[in-house]
Amino acid sequence: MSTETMATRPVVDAARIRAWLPKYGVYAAIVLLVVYNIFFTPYFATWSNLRIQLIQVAPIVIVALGMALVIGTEGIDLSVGSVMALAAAFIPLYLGYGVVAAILVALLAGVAVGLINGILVARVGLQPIVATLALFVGGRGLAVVISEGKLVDIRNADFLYLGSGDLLGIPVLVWIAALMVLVVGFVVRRTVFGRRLLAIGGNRPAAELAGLPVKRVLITVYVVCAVLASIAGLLSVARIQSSDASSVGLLIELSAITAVVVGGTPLTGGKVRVLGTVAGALLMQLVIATMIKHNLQPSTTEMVQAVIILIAVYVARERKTR
Amino acid sequence: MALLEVVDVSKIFPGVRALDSVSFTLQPGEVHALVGENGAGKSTLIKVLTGVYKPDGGELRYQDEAVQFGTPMDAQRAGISTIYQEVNLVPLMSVAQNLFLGREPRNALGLIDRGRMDREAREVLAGYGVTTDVRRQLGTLALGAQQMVALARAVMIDAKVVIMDEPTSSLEPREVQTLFGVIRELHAKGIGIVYVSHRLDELYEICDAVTILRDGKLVHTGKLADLERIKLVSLMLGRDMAEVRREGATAFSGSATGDEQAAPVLRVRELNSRHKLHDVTFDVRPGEVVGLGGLLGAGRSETVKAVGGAYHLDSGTVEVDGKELKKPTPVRAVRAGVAVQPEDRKAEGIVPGLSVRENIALAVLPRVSRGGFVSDAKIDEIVDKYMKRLRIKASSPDQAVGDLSGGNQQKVLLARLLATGPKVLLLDEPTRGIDVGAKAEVQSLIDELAAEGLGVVLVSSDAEELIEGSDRVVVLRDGVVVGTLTGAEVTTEDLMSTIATEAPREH
Amino acid sequence: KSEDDGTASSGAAAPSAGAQVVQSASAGGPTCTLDQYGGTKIDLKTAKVGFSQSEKEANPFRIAETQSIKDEAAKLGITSLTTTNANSQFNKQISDVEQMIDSGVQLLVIAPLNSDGWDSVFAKASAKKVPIITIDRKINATACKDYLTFIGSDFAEQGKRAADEMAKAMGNKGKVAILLGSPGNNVTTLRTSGFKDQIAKIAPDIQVVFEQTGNFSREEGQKVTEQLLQSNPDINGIYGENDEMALGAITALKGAAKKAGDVKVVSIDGTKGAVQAIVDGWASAVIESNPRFGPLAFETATKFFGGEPVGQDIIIQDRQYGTDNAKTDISSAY
Amino acid sequence: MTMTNVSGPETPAIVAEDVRKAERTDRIVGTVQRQGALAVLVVVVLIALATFPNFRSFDNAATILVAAAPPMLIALGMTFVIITGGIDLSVGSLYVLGGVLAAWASQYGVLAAFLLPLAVCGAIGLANGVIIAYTRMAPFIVTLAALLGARGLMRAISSEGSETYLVQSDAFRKLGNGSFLDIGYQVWLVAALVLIGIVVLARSRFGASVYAVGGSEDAASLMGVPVRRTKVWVYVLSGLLAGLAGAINAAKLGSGVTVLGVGMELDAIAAVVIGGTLLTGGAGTIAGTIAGVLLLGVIQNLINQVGNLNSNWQQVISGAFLALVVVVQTYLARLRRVT
Ligand SMILES: Nc1ncnc2c1ncn2[C@@H]1O[C@H](COP(=O)(O)OP(=O)(O)OP(=O)(O)O)[C@@H](O)[C@H]1O
Ligand SMILES: Nc1ncnc2c1ncn2[C@@H]1O[C@H](COP(=O)(O)OP(=O)(O)OP(=O)(O)O)[C@@H](O)[C@H]1O
Ligand SMILES: O[C@@H]1[C@H](O)[C@H](O)CO[C@H]1O
Ligand SMILES: [Mg+2]
Ligand SMILES: [Mg+2]
Repeated sequence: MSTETMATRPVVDAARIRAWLPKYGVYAAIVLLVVYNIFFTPYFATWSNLRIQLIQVAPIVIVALGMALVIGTEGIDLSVGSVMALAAAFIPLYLGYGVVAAILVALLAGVAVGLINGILVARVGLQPIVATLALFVGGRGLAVVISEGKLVDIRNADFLYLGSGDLLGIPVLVWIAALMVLVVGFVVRRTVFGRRLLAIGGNRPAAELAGLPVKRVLITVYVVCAVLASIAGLLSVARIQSSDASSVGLLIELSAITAVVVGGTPLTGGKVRVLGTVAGALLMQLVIATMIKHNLQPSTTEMVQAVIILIAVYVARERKTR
Repeated sequence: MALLEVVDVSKIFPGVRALDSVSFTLQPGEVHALVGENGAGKSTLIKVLTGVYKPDGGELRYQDEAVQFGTPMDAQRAGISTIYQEVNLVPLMSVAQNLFLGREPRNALGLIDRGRMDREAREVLAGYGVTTDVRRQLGTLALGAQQMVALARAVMIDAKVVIMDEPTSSLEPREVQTLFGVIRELHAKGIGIVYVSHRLDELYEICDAVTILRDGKLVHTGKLADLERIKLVSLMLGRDMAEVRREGATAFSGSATGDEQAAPVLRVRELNSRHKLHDVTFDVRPGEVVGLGGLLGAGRSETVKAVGGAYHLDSGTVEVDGKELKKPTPVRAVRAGVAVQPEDRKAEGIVPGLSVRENIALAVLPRVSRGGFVSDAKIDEIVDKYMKRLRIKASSPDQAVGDLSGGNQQKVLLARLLATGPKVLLLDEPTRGIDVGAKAEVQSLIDELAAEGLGVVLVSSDAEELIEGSDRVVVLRDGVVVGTLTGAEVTTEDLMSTIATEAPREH
Repeated sequence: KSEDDGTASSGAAAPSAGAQVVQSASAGGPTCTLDQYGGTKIDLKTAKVGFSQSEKEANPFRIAETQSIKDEAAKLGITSLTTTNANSQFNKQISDVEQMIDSGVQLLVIAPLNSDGWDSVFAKASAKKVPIITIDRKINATACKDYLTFIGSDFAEQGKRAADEMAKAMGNKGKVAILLGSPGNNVTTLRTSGFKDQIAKIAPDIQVVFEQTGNFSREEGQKVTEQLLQSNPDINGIYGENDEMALGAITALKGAAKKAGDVKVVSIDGTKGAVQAIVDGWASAVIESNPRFGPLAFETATKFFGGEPVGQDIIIQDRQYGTDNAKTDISSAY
Repeated sequence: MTMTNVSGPETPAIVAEDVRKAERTDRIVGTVQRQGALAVLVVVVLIALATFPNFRSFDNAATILVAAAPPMLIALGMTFVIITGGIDLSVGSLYVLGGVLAAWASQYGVLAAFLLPLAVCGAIGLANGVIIAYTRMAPFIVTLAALLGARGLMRAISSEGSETYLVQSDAFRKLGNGSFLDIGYQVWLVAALVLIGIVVLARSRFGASVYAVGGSEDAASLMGVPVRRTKVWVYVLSGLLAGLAGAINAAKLGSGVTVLGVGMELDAIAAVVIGGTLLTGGAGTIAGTIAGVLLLGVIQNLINQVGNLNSNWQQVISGAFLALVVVVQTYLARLRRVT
């Protein structure tokens, strides 16, 4: 824990590393992993490999962005996987009315879930984890009921373009995720909404007394998170070229929370690290990819992930003086 | 033989030397006053004595032996019992459980004997005038009663030392008398008592010895009876006695600035809130500083918050500049020109993780933005203006507010309020917990603002500050306005007598 | 054998197209009778029957399986059929089945999620002498004692046939990857060993370079294949232990800009989608695993309650789809 | 401990009339809040008894109880953790790990079949507790890592889940399927542990510490409660109970099934919350948790009774119940604060 005993070595170094690690540790870990792979994993340093990693991580990144915003308000959203399932369930039902209609309905499902979560949190005053647990449990059930549990193949080429098309040589999916990163990054840094969100997470009573529209901001945050999740849901459908409400986004809430936290956003709110979140998601994705490429099995992957999470959160933890 | 002794202890917090080689000795059977201004280091010293903090230097001796308490439990086991400044009990647990936590009576099976525990709790508490159902959640008790539970808990164990950090700050006068009764009994038993309080009368009533801290340093220790009051104050403040006599203890100019003829900028009418406020009514004219006086628990904070739309009212109206504030919420209040500085800066004021800039701009974001996007240029303009005007000391506007000193935090908070361009400013304990220099600055700022035509409501537990700072003082007791001091009546004596007059209880 | 069933499943155009046929080989195996098993004669029509489905019905295999049971029961005039779905939660399947036993079912048809872990169900069922027919996946226990009989495919044989087709498609050499089914059941185990053993035997120049689980799910099949194609761009064949994973793999192949036939895909189940993939040139062969258990299950039960001996292991014949017959036979896919 | 007998001078009572009335309302509302899940459970069961003939059988009740036994143990541990203001996401993984270990160890006898899972899962709980108590890392994250780690460990010892160890000891198997008075042994075991849990939580110093730590960590530590030790112990307890739940389930199933337990932590949390325990810590009861677990079990049972109702409705209805119960509790709690 303490490096005080290393008095003989220049203390500055230890202190500097201590200040540096929490902020940039996750990027350093990515670099390490990439370097390892470049040397030890055949065909790793290829454009097509990068492409696949980005495609696979895109839905998680999108969900994690919303999660980061929610966590920034000192909340948490367990229902994101269920939102993805709901979005997935609606797509085949409404694709007959056109791609736009189907997407709109899927997004509306997100808005609805977000409103319920937001109202339960902001107005009823439930703890976020409890409020969103209800829809975590019930939302997927509803999605499966709506889709009658069936996997439906999607053949609408326009819609599939979202999941498998390219634009300027880069997958549409990745463009969309990148766009979301930019938008969310911009929102957090540059908008009234972003500042308010951070203030609420940093000190809710203070934000209330300062006259901020706390409830409205909170509800909006949950809606944004759910809408991002429904975007991830419909993109997943487009990518897998089929809608399976029972499996899409299963356990993604844990992956998203992991990405956010590994990326240096504290669960205690008041801070959102957008790029860190992307890096957190990417790190976990690279771990999985590395394992699979070396034909290592899930047992190893999971244990390595556990260790990485612990280290990441340990170095980034808020040090209290008490 | 000294009972408890610290020699040259230091304690450093990031940015603050809270204790700077302080020594302190407590004799058996002595009631030892520990005094000093807010932030002088009293609570820190106590926490060092009781194993909450490890000192960064110095030695702790108990009954002539060097000791080191790892945890409060160790200190407690050794016979040092403490009532901390903030009531430190568990609100969700029952009164009896709080009283006995960690030393519950147990039956033959080693299980807690609930019946006996409740019975004993009832008996013990009755001795302190608390006759409530001891199975009730502690949090549902009045603050004073909670403090009595904490006291009973501290005294119940076989203590040799009892430390009390501002035990009377949430007690009613009769509860204070109960407390003094307890202290005298302890004293008679030869138990050493460390007593922290800002109330001089109390100190002179029950203490034998005194130790004065200022800015973490020991400035005086000795018999209390040998120390003149005015000398004590000047030692505490670190100012020349003559100066204290001449100028008063504060930086207020003392000249009234309000225009007697002007229409009130704030009209508060018959605020009612169950158990807390009863028909609270008063006016504030532009340029006037209206003090809210009263003891702790009088309802001053509630009044201030209610005006700011942050406290639930059963009835009553608030008018700003002649317009009624309908269905008040903080959002509407801010919009109407009401700015409230809450009492608890840390919990309700600053957002510690955000920068100075963002904290200052927080309440005016819509004004410094277009279409939801904030404009840095506009923010910089405001931030710059107020950082200069309030002389906020920060390494840069991007420094996190949580890293600033208390005084600067308070100034940032004031900057945020002023940035909203308020018509009325309500300040609840604006100088609590900030150092002397910052305190003076804040006080003269209040004067300046009033001079510029703002209506100011000032709440302060510091009687001198209230008296010297206010043009008029509205005195509250138990949520009722019991009097208003104007003109020449604005004196400490009048304040005290108004607070002390027995008013008929209406609720 | 009944010829006139099969109106059941979604895809069965010709009535007889999809019906299960028992392998003649298994006819000679050990049998079980009502006397041996214990219990009483009952009329199936008025009997309470319970069917426990294991997995969510996202997989056409599961849809066809459940539908076949329901349709056949309706056809036979069985009025009291209870069906449950455990949504892939094993403990839920156990309590689903136990609850059906409590409610007095007289025949249980179970599509088990896991091959082990049925002790408590057996204890309960045997106390009440409720015969259990397990379909599709086998339970590791004693036939005619713990349960009545197993109806299903010869999974090792399926793996072996898949290996034959794979070897043929790959020209007996190259690198192959296996997308494993979900762990813990005999289907996955046998389809893996059957395939590997046969490859080793007939095509030693084919190397199995990669094995990862895709949990019988399309999405996971796709994800794993995407990684596989990056780390092993020279892969020549992908063996999917079910069609869903293979379809996911094909999506991945398309995404990696492979052309149809670049990588040979062989899988097991016989879903419409997979057979269509053969027609489209993306897959080389599909070994059927016929999920239409209804007719055979109830026929077996009828015989059993009628006092006739029934086989302890009723192994069905599975057809096979290849480039030669995919187009014409797609109607018998489900 | 002796008491310094100090009594203050005679002072008038601080308590006024309306406060007495408030006290009574407070107690009633508090009871409803605490026993809400029980009340809902009773209502649901009564309706079910009237509506579904199959629900009425003794066997059905016994089946519900046996099926609820492992989740109950897990929720029991979770209740302790949540009352301290923590959370334990690793229990689902520890449950499946415990089952696999028990089945494997049963070749060395009944004792081994219990001891091995208890030792391993207890150790992982200990690791959780120590990290949480001494580094102040968020319980959510620490136990999330443990969720992954423990599942990885389970896969590692079972050839990625494809190897299922069979229970080798008849005595151990008997524990899983035998019964006393027609009620499964597990139910008796769980009942006994629940009773012990209730007594420990309500009547032991450790229990008092658990409430104190969750109620106010700072106050607890100033009052001399061993905060860290208490935290460590609740996670050890949670790990032990999850491992034990896995073991008794393995005894029942006769094997160390590897495909279990995904999402079980959230079910347990849901049950605890429905049972009236505050996720913020400091308040809650085991009786409530038991009612919460049974309520979820009964809902599942009833959905099956409603003939061929899509089993996915179970999720929908459970989610709705969760929301309903929690919202009502929140309003009651608010009512309480106002009085
Ligand atoms: N945990 C802490 N971290 C950082 N600084 C602290 C901490 N506790 C106290 N301080 C600082 O140490 C100094 C002494 O504080 P302390 O609470 O001991 O003062 P005090 O004399 O008790 O004041 P008061 O009369 O307001 O209670 C102050 O500047 C305070 O801000
Ligand atoms: N957290 C609390 N819990 C219970 N009662 C409280 C609490 N805070 C205040 N009270 C009670 O509310 C009443 C009014 O308190 P309030 O804080 O408004 O007093 P005040 O006049 O503002 O005093 P101060 O100068 O300390 O701010 C008192 O009876 C007090 O005991
Ligand atoms: O045999 C079947 C199928 O191949 C199916 O796709 C999944 O479950 C297995 O049991
Ligand atoms: Mg203090
Ligand atoms: Mg106040």
